[in-house]
Amino acid sequence: MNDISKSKGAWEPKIIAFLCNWCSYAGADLAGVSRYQYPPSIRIVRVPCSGRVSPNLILDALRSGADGVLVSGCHPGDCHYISGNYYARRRFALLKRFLEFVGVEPDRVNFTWISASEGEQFAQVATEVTERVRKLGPATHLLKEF
Amino acid sequence: MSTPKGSVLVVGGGIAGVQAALDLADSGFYVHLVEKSAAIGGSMSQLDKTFPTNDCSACILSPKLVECGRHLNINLLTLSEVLSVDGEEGDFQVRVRQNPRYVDPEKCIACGSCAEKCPKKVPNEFDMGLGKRKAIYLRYPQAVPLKYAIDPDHCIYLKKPGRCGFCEKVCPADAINFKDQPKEHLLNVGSVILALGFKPFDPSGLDFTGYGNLKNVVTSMEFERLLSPSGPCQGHMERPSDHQEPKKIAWLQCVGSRDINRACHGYCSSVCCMYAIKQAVIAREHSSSGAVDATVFYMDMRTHGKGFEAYYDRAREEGIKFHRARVHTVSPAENDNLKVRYAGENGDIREDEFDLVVLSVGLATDPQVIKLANDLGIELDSDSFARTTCLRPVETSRNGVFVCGALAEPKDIPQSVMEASAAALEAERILYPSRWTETKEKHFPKERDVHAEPPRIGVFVCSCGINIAGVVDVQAVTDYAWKLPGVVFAQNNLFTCSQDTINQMAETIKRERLNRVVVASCTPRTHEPLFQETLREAGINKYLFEMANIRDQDSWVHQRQPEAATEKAKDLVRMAVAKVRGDDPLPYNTVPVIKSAMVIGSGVAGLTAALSLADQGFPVTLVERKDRLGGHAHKFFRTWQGQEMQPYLSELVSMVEASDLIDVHLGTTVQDVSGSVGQFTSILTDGTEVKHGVAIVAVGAESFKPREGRWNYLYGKNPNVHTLLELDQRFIKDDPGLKGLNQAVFIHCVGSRVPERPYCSRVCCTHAIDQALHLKEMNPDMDIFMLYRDIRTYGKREHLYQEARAKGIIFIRYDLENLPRVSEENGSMVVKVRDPIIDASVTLHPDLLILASAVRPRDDVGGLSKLFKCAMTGDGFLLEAHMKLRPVDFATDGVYLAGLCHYPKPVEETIAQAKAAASRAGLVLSRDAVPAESITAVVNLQKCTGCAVCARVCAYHAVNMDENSGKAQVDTGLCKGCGACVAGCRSDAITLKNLGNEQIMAAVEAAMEDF
Amino acid sequence: MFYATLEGLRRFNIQHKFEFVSIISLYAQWIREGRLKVDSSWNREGLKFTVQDPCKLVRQGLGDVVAEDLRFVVKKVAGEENFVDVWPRLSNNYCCGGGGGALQAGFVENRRKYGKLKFDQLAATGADVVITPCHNCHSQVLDICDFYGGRWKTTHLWNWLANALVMDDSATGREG
Amino acid sequence: MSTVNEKITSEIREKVRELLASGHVAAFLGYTSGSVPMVMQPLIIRTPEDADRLEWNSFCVLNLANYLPALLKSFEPPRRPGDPPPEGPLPKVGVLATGCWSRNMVIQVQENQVDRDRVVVVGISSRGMVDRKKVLAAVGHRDVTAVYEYDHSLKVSGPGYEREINRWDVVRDNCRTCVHPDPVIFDHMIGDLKGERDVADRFRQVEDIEVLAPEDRWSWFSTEIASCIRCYACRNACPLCYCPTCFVDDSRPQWVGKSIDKADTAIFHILRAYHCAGRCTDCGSCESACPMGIKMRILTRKLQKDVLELYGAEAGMDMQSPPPLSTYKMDDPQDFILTESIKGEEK
Amino acid sequence: MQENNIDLEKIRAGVKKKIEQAVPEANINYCLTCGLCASGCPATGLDDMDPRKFLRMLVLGQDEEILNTDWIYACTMCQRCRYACPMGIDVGRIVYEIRGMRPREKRPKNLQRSCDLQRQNNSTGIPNEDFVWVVGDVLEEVRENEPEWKDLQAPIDKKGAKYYLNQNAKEPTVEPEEMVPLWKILHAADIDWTYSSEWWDGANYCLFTGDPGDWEYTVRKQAEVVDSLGCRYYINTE
Repeated sequence: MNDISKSKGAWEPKIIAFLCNWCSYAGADLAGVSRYQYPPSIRIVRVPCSGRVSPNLILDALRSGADGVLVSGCHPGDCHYISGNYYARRRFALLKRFLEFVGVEPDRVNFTWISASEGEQFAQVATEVTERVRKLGPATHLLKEF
Repeated sequence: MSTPKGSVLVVGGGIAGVQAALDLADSGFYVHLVEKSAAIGGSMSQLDKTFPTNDCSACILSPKLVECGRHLNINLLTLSEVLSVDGEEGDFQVRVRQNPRYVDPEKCIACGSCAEKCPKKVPNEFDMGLGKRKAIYLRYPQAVPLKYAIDPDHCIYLKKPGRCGFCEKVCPADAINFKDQPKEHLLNVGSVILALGFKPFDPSGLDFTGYGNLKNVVTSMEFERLLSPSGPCQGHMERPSDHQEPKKIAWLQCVGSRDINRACHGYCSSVCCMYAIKQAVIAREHSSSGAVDATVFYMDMRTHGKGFEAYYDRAREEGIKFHRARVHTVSPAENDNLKVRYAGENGDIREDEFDLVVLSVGLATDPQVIKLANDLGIELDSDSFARTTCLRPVETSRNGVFVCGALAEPKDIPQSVMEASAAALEAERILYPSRWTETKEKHFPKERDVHAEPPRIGVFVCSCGINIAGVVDVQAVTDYAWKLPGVVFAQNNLFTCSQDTINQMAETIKRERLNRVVVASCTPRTHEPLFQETLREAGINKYLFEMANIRDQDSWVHQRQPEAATEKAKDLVRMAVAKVRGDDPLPYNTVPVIKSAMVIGSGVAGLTAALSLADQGFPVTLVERKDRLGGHAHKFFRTWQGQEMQPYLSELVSMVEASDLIDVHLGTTVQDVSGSVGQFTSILTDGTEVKHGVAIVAVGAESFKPREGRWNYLYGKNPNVHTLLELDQRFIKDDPGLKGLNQAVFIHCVGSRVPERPYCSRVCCTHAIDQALHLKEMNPDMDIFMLYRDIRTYGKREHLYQEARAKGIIFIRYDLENLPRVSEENGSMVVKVRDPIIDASVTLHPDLLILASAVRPRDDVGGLSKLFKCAMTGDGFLLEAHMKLRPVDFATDGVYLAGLCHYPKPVEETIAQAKAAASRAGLVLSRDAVPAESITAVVNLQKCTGCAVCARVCAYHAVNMDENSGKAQVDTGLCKGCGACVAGCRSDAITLKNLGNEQIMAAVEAAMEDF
Repeated sequence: MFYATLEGLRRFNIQHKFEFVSIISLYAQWIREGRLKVDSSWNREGLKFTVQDPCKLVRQGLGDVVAEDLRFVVKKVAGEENFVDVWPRLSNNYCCGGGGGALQAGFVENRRKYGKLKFDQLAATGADVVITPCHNCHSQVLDICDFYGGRWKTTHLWNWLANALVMDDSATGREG
Repeated sequence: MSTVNEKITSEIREKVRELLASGHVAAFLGYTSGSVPMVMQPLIIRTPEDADRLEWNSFCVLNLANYLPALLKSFEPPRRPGDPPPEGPLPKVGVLATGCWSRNMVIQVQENQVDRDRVVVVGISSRGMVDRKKVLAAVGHRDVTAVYEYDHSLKVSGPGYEREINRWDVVRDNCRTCVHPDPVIFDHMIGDLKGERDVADRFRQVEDIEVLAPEDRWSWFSTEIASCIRCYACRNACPLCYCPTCFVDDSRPQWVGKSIDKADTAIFHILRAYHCAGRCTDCGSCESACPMGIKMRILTRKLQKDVLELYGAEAGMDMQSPPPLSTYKMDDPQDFILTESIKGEEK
Repeated sequence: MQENNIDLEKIRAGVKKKIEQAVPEANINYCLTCGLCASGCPATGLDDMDPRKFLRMLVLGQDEEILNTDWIYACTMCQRCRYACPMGIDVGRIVYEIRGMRPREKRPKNLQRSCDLQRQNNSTGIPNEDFVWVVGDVLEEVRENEPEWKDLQAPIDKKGAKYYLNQNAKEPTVEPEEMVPLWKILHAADIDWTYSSEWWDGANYCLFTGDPGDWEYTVRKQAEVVDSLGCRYYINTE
């Protein structure tokens, strides 16, 4: 499947987005409610909190064939679970630097804060991330050859 | 009074009535909900979208209606009217007549065969007569109850028995009953809540609007129906004359409002400015090209609610045009178009042509309601709204009878919902000794043990009218779902959340022995609970369920890429199926409730909330940061209706002080909060540890002091420059210095609606005008000038504006490009402002300059919001759980808000909101236990190393290390299911039930399979 | 001017025994009662008629009722299909610009500018005949038609009504 | 005149003999020499008599903390799940600890793998351990039959040659850049504390890679791990890796495949390193243990650098400080957050 | 455009107050400045004025401008503004009052003359005898020339007639034959009607000068005449 999609001229990136239920997922809903349009490249996985997202899951997404990963949580201070995004912020900061260190392009793995009221921002982020990943082309480094 | 009755009559099944009914029924009272039409939902169900969130009205309302319709403790009486109410508070005898439905609701399966065959077409009142329905009909597709009814005025058979009768012949359920008779119910209730709503103003009498003569002039309510997917043109937005999509639309504001000449409605209808902007925004979205040219003609733009001004700003940025001009006459043009002539502020005459003109009609009381109110002995005011007062905002003239929603004054949905909860509170206050005496309990069937079964997954794909089906090929998605592993059933539904589909789903689960269910529709954030309950009713655990969000996150965001959206929908369904396969049945956990409350802040909101709870026997800890009770109200002179604040405040304070149940902590703030709904523990700065089941945040706001910068206007520099509250304090003191003044100038919007504080402070227009009137009373010869941007005396406050003008107070408009200039010349103040009408500079010489400065959020709200894990708006006010339907709840369970920390509001709204918060808090406090999280963390002891990362990162102290085994263990009562522990664990030894790594990975992998 | 008397009686509280009525109402009443018999068959060419609603009679006088009476009479006289209505109309119709003493006051340029709206409105109907049941309206409509180059004929109602009368013996007292 | 290491060895023997003789500890974990030059073996002794078998030199490269939990456990009575913990005080064990090993012990205590009360730490300030592979390289990979260690040089001999090498030249990279040679916890100290070492360019190795272009970094990384045979020696040598089921061995969920797929190998190394984030003391055991000579230490070193840069924390320096990934500050850096960086750009 | 500066030490607004005294329901203050009137008024823009601006100037006390503008004669007092004004403000009435505040000599000459003549009898000033003569003359002519109308009537001062008919002075003055169609219609309908030989004019320009005294006088005279004839209906012909 991947090869086919890659061989096509119109390659479209596929991006897995882990969104926290309370802010970013709601923000993504608001984008819809407000009809902000963005590219259909994002597949959203609803998680309770950005603090639920382990580096393993991010790597797994890349391994499974995602060209990009987006993890988004509540803004600092807004976490529905008090501090989940603070822990996540440390985990992600290290992971992002580390993945870049081993040669994963900086734009592959993205983290954002999007609140429940930021529908427009979500659409912007979805567009921005898609564009960044599109520029990089398909991700192959950590892709598992099944 | 002897023991009161434990039941309440709610009259009117709109959003206010439904909310009041739900609040009461959920806190221990039996409710009779009387609705005159065949289904509940009221006006809100007719709306397409709601402002300022653009939520689909039916979508957000539907779960509440369904809940109401299914509630064990709500007796829904549709097609019914109240005949009489006798007796008194605590013990009313009510006669209700229920008109025949001619369809047996027990038997009707809402299959629609009857309506299909019915030969009689009649104008559909739900569509404002724009479309047709049959003589046997459903009020609307998501109607609750979802039962057909025969309209006796049009049914051929009922008019002439022997003729027609097709419905009876085709009904597969044998549900038609032509012999149905009116029934009279005698109800014995303790209290009555009137939520009779409004009727849109009928502009037929206003010939100059062209309504009734020019086909393409429609009312706003008609336009809602034209926009609505369930409306006469399936949401494709057609204009009446030729069914073409209008490309250029005008909205004319204040039709039937602020008009004492032709409409005889001097009040402002409060909601029309916002709904017009909303309609303009939505019309642009609806249009196939996205290029609707939208123009709003208005007098004052009244975007005074939370998030409204930003919505207005955005609409302007998006290119929606706003002309400050009332239009005399709409004229016909070629091709059934419409010509609108209007005057610029300087008198320039312009003319523009439109495809469609929408009249933003106001809200009025239905003449039938006026009659009912008279029959019930409820006083109405001169505008025919129920008479209430600022200090008793939901009380009618009859004891024990309360009012909420637009019946008391035109208002928007959140305000109606707030009042509904407040009215419920008033009833609870009377009836609390009889809580749980007349209620019934819900029993679900025993759940089937599905552990041993292989997955049998059912997939329900929703069209959501055209919300989804208009973009996504739902049939293709349904066909695709059939092919997924484990799927044994798939089906497409028009509205999956409609009651018939829900019932059908339950049947399907049983029939097909489904043990996992996926619904592909809107967002789980609103609809998951509804579908989960359906699973329970069908006898399987509610956690064997997933949703695929193919609307908010698909069809709505890829409107112009139907193919890609369809592929995405398939992916989302595949992901949900992959995820649901791993779902296990989970236990239904509960948390015992500490039956006491903490109220933070002792302004009018806090005092009211505390008293409202204490009155029902719940202990309250009242925490006040200052060293006296009362908050800002000490500085506040009177309500706009003229009730003086100080005596009222003293009374409140003394009642609180006298209450045995209220424990007051002055000079204290909250330092730390732990726990969650039912079981909070708070530490106060005075060292007290408070255990409480709920909390109400009512910390108020501040008045903006324009000491520096652009809005200074000599404030703090000239002793005769005051803010509104400072002038109030002089009024309270009856300052003799205010007598004999020659000229006063008020400047409105000082620090509001400006780039750094873009919201409207809502209260200042009314407050300033009331002050001007008071000054005028003291000094009849004085000249008073109000320099304003838009006068926002919404609702009945408009009368005050009118009175002010009548008394010669002069209003001069300014805008941000032409600010008033204030200077000091020879020790006296000089104000220069431009009058836009005569285009002249006006020089004023006030000896009193009043700045209607902004209400700004308090800086410490942020800290408090963090303590309670509540969100804040960009403006710095606290953010409720849902702007429309949960206006006093926080997203955090068991925490509520009231008063100015939510948004600037006048005292009547503060009182109503405080009572609403108390009512919502009562939902928890009235119970011994509340449901707790079921999706909790669980430890795999084989994998656990006991390293305690999980315990370290848990914000709820829900994970700790077992002393015996040294391994992690989870206190499910405390666990909120956030998963911080799961992500922190290197050993994969702790996971979330139904949200384990394996399941998430399955979803991720499924997403990638066929992308 | 209807209003001058109507409002004069009212405003100055002038006691009187008579009832103050409009000839237009009476025309309509008499036609409805059969006292006046009219026939539009004369209008074989299909001359299109429209009307001017005099402010003093309609908006300030008897309102939409009399304006509808006016249309009723015109339709009877000229044929239903030959009537073209204006917009705005009835009580909301524009003043012709000749009222209020404008024809006498002497500000001719202003009066004609004022009348431009009326001219455009009437021209838009494409009517051949504009019925002006008021003398001021008549003069002004005549003038603006002339000034702005209109092609219609400006007339009172009575000419057409008299012309369309169907005479029978009982009504006219005419012999044989 | 004896060498420093000889002196240390004799002091160790004396101290351990005393500890065992007094019954203060039931066993002692130290080092002894093996049959192969330059390979020291961890040794557990239980009697005072065996103390003389203990030795100390520059080849004690394996982190003794790695063996400590199992040793402690060996003195616990067998228990089934749910059994109460054994009553009464359990026997103590003694262990040698340099800077990094002691820091690992701190982490083991924080992570409940080691009961501090049952451990008697005999501290040694590390002079830096020698990298056998460097020695071999220095002698051109000829057979080495004997190595004699002076304080500042090594005399390496083999068939037909003998060579003296500057010791510091062949000290392991991790030790050369180590700033914490002193044990952070100890009950007895052999020799003196040396204090923090002043190291310029501590993270030079990491920085050299950081400056590369992404594709060059990937090329470096994939080349470096290309020879990995997934023997997990690195993991096994690491005192931080004690999960009963390592993620590489898990089948539910299966994070990585079991084969030598290059993506799987990459993910193994990434996750292995990441699991050490904020915990790794750069003891070098992993690299020392790798049969293929993969320099995986640089991966953990990178994380060490970032944890220090971002959160000012170094693993195991202090019993009271929580592990950096189990805590947070409100104002932790967040430039990497896209929405924040966009905001930043706008400003 | 010249900078217009209004200094408001104290608002006098004498004109507004005067109007308010005369017409308590004038509601000038109620104006919301919404511009509806301006958009519906054909006189908007004439003399750089419109109804809203006019009200605004009254409110802000621009009395001199108000009293001097000839816009009060551009406004036809048609009340179309009032018809739809949300506040029901009657600009026509206000204009009437202000017209009345103008000294007679400063009012438009012809307009004032029409009223003055009206006060004497009719707006064109033709003597009553002439009117009586013209009616008789025209009637005779019709009877003679049109045999089918030989019984046509045009009674004057017929006591007890059921209908009293007034007559715009224009016809007897300049186009007497224009009176005939109406006589015929009345005849065809078999109506018992009469003219009066006094106060017979159907127009009344005293309404437009702003002088209530003149207006009242003329209407009162008309009413007296009709009542003295004992007619049940007073038909106005326009």
